[in-house]
Amino acid sequence: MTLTVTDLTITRGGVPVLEGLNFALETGRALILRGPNGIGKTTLLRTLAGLQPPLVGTIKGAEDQIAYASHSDGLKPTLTVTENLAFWASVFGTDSIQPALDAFALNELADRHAGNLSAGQKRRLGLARMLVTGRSIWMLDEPTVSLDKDAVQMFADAVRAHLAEGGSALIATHIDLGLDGDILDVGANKAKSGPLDDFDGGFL
Amino acid sequence: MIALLLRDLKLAFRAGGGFGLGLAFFLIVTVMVPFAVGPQSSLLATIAAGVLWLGALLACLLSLDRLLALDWEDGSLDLLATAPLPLEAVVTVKALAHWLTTGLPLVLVAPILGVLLNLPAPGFFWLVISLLVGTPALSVIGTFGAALTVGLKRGGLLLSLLVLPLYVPTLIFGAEVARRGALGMETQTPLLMLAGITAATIALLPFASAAVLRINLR
Amino acid sequence: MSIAAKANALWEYANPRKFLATSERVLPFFWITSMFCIALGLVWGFFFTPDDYKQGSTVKIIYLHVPAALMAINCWLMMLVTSLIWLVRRHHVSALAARAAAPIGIVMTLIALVTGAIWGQPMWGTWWAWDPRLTSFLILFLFYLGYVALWEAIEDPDTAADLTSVLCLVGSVFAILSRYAVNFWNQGLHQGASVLRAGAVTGTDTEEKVSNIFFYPLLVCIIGFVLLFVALVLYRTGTEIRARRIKALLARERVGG
Amino acid sequence: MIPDLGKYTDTVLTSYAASIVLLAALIVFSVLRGRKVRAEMEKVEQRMTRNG
Repeated sequence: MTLTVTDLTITRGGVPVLEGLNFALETGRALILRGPNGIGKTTLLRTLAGLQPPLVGTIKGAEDQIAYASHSDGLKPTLTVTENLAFWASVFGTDSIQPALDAFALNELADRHAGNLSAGQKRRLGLARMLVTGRSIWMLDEPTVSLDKDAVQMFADAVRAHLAEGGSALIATHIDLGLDGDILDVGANKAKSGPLDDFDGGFL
Repeated sequence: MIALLLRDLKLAFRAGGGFGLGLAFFLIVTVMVPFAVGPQSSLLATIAAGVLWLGALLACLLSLDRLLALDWEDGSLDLLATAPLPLEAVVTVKALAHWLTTGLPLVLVAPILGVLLNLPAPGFFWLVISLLVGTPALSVIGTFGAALTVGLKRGGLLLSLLVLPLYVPTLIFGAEVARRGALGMETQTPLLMLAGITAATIALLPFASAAVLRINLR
Repeated sequence: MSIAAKANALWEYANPRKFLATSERVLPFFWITSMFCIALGLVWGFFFTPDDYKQGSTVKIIYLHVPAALMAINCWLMMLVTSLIWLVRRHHVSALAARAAAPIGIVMTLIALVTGAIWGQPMWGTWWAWDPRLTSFLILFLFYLGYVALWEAIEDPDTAADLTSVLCLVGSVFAILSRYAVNFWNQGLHQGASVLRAGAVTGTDTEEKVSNIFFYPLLVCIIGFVLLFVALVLYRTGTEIRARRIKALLARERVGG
Repeated sequence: MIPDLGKYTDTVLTSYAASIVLLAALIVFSVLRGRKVRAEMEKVEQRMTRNG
């Protein structure tokens, strides 16, 4: 399934931040999202994931296809690693969590409570969640924060395997993951504001 | 849906999950009442039904700010919103879990506290019935309030301010059933009204809660 | 002009700039007529109406109590309508009008409650009785407080507009429910002759008809309160529009437009 | 000047006083805030026009 974005303008707190976005994400491809801090990368990912409506423009092929990983991992500290993963697996209607445990080397930690994990281990668990969703388009927001070198490698391998299976990924990151992917720099799409005396509609 | 319910129950029972806090609060409030109004058993018998209803309502209210706020803080709500589960189902399950961990235990211990307050014998049956029928409405309305205030820091006080007026009809009819039952009067009308409110809130309010949650997630 | 065209013309006032220009033009009219009507009605009622045979001179309180009570309810209805318009058509002015109206509703409810309590003191021998109507107004007061508190608590203006609109809709349903519940709970010990002849005024109670001597000044007062309400809503909505624009401009400055 | 209100003088006069004070307070606060916000908007608009 190809994700197609046409003439998209997105807002944060009612103010347009990015405009005129056009791109397509084909199956088997990765797209690396670049741009300075605060430009609206997170907002773009949230808009594509369907958490907020775009101001103008269309998003095609995203419905029920996206697995979204934000800055926070949505883990419950009093549940074990297995329980956390199994919960998300059953919410998304998939059954096996073993591949996810393998891919992120979580087998030894399987019975530990998520609250007792280190920051990097939690992040690995959060990323393992992407595998159990069974969704084809991954959207990751700064996925490598607090990961060490080995873990980054694990993550890159997982993405590569996902792409090989016909999935696709949109990743906002500043690290070179060594992926065969295109780069989308949104810096050029910074929204230009209209004239000051435009008093209508959105107050801007 | 069942997975979500099981997870919420599991979280409530594990350490720090807050199960039992509502119960303890209910117990303490009820025990404090005689200290405030005096120990005459006739007076206590008159107000017992109302005090127990009010105590149960406050105990419900107390646990509302954890209902969605925890899932909001750790990002689980974002993920649930992108999951195949509709948000209407999510808030319904959340309300059900809240009722199972807060409302139902209150219903079960209310008769014991009724003994402490000298509740007249015929009142016990109607107290349990009215709480059993009424507390689900409290959980569902409370979920709506929690969804409204989920994005706010220190939203707890505001949550109470918003939810308490919405609790008025439930409290009036619920306490009326228990009070009339204790006096041996006819209880059918208020009980029907109470059941009507509960049924209508369960059927309709999750849509409002889900809509409000979507707005907050934006 | 056809009806559809007229309806379209009405929506033009949803444009903030047009709303400001128009409201500025008509506001003096509303201020002056409302002040005139209230002054006329109160002076007429206070100085030139006889005492009631049963309630003595306290009947003069009716000229404040009834209009305030009517406006307290009408204000909530207006907020309900503007909230719906915001949710359906996304006109900012509509949401801001609801926000602007809420404090007016609070003051009107407060006037109705305070005059009711002061009136109740000699009539019932107590400042406060849990009379169904008084109780309903107290609950309405709580709803207003919650509504305003929610507006104040939320940072993002559009989110605040959405959430308060939904609260207004849900609150309306529960307010009506509360009204019935309260009626059931205390079957009106004090209804009828002693307090609320408002029912008589609006014609629901033919036996207790308030005689014309009291009715005409009351009508003038009601008209005055309605006009004052309109003036206040227009003025305060203008304020809210400007405040919203300040917020938008500052947000834009931060983004670096 | 004031008509004879009999034994209810206090009641009636307090009602009128309380209501009129409340209404006046509402109007005064509305107008004060209105003026403040209007002035502030003009200030911000001017500043932003100057800075482009």
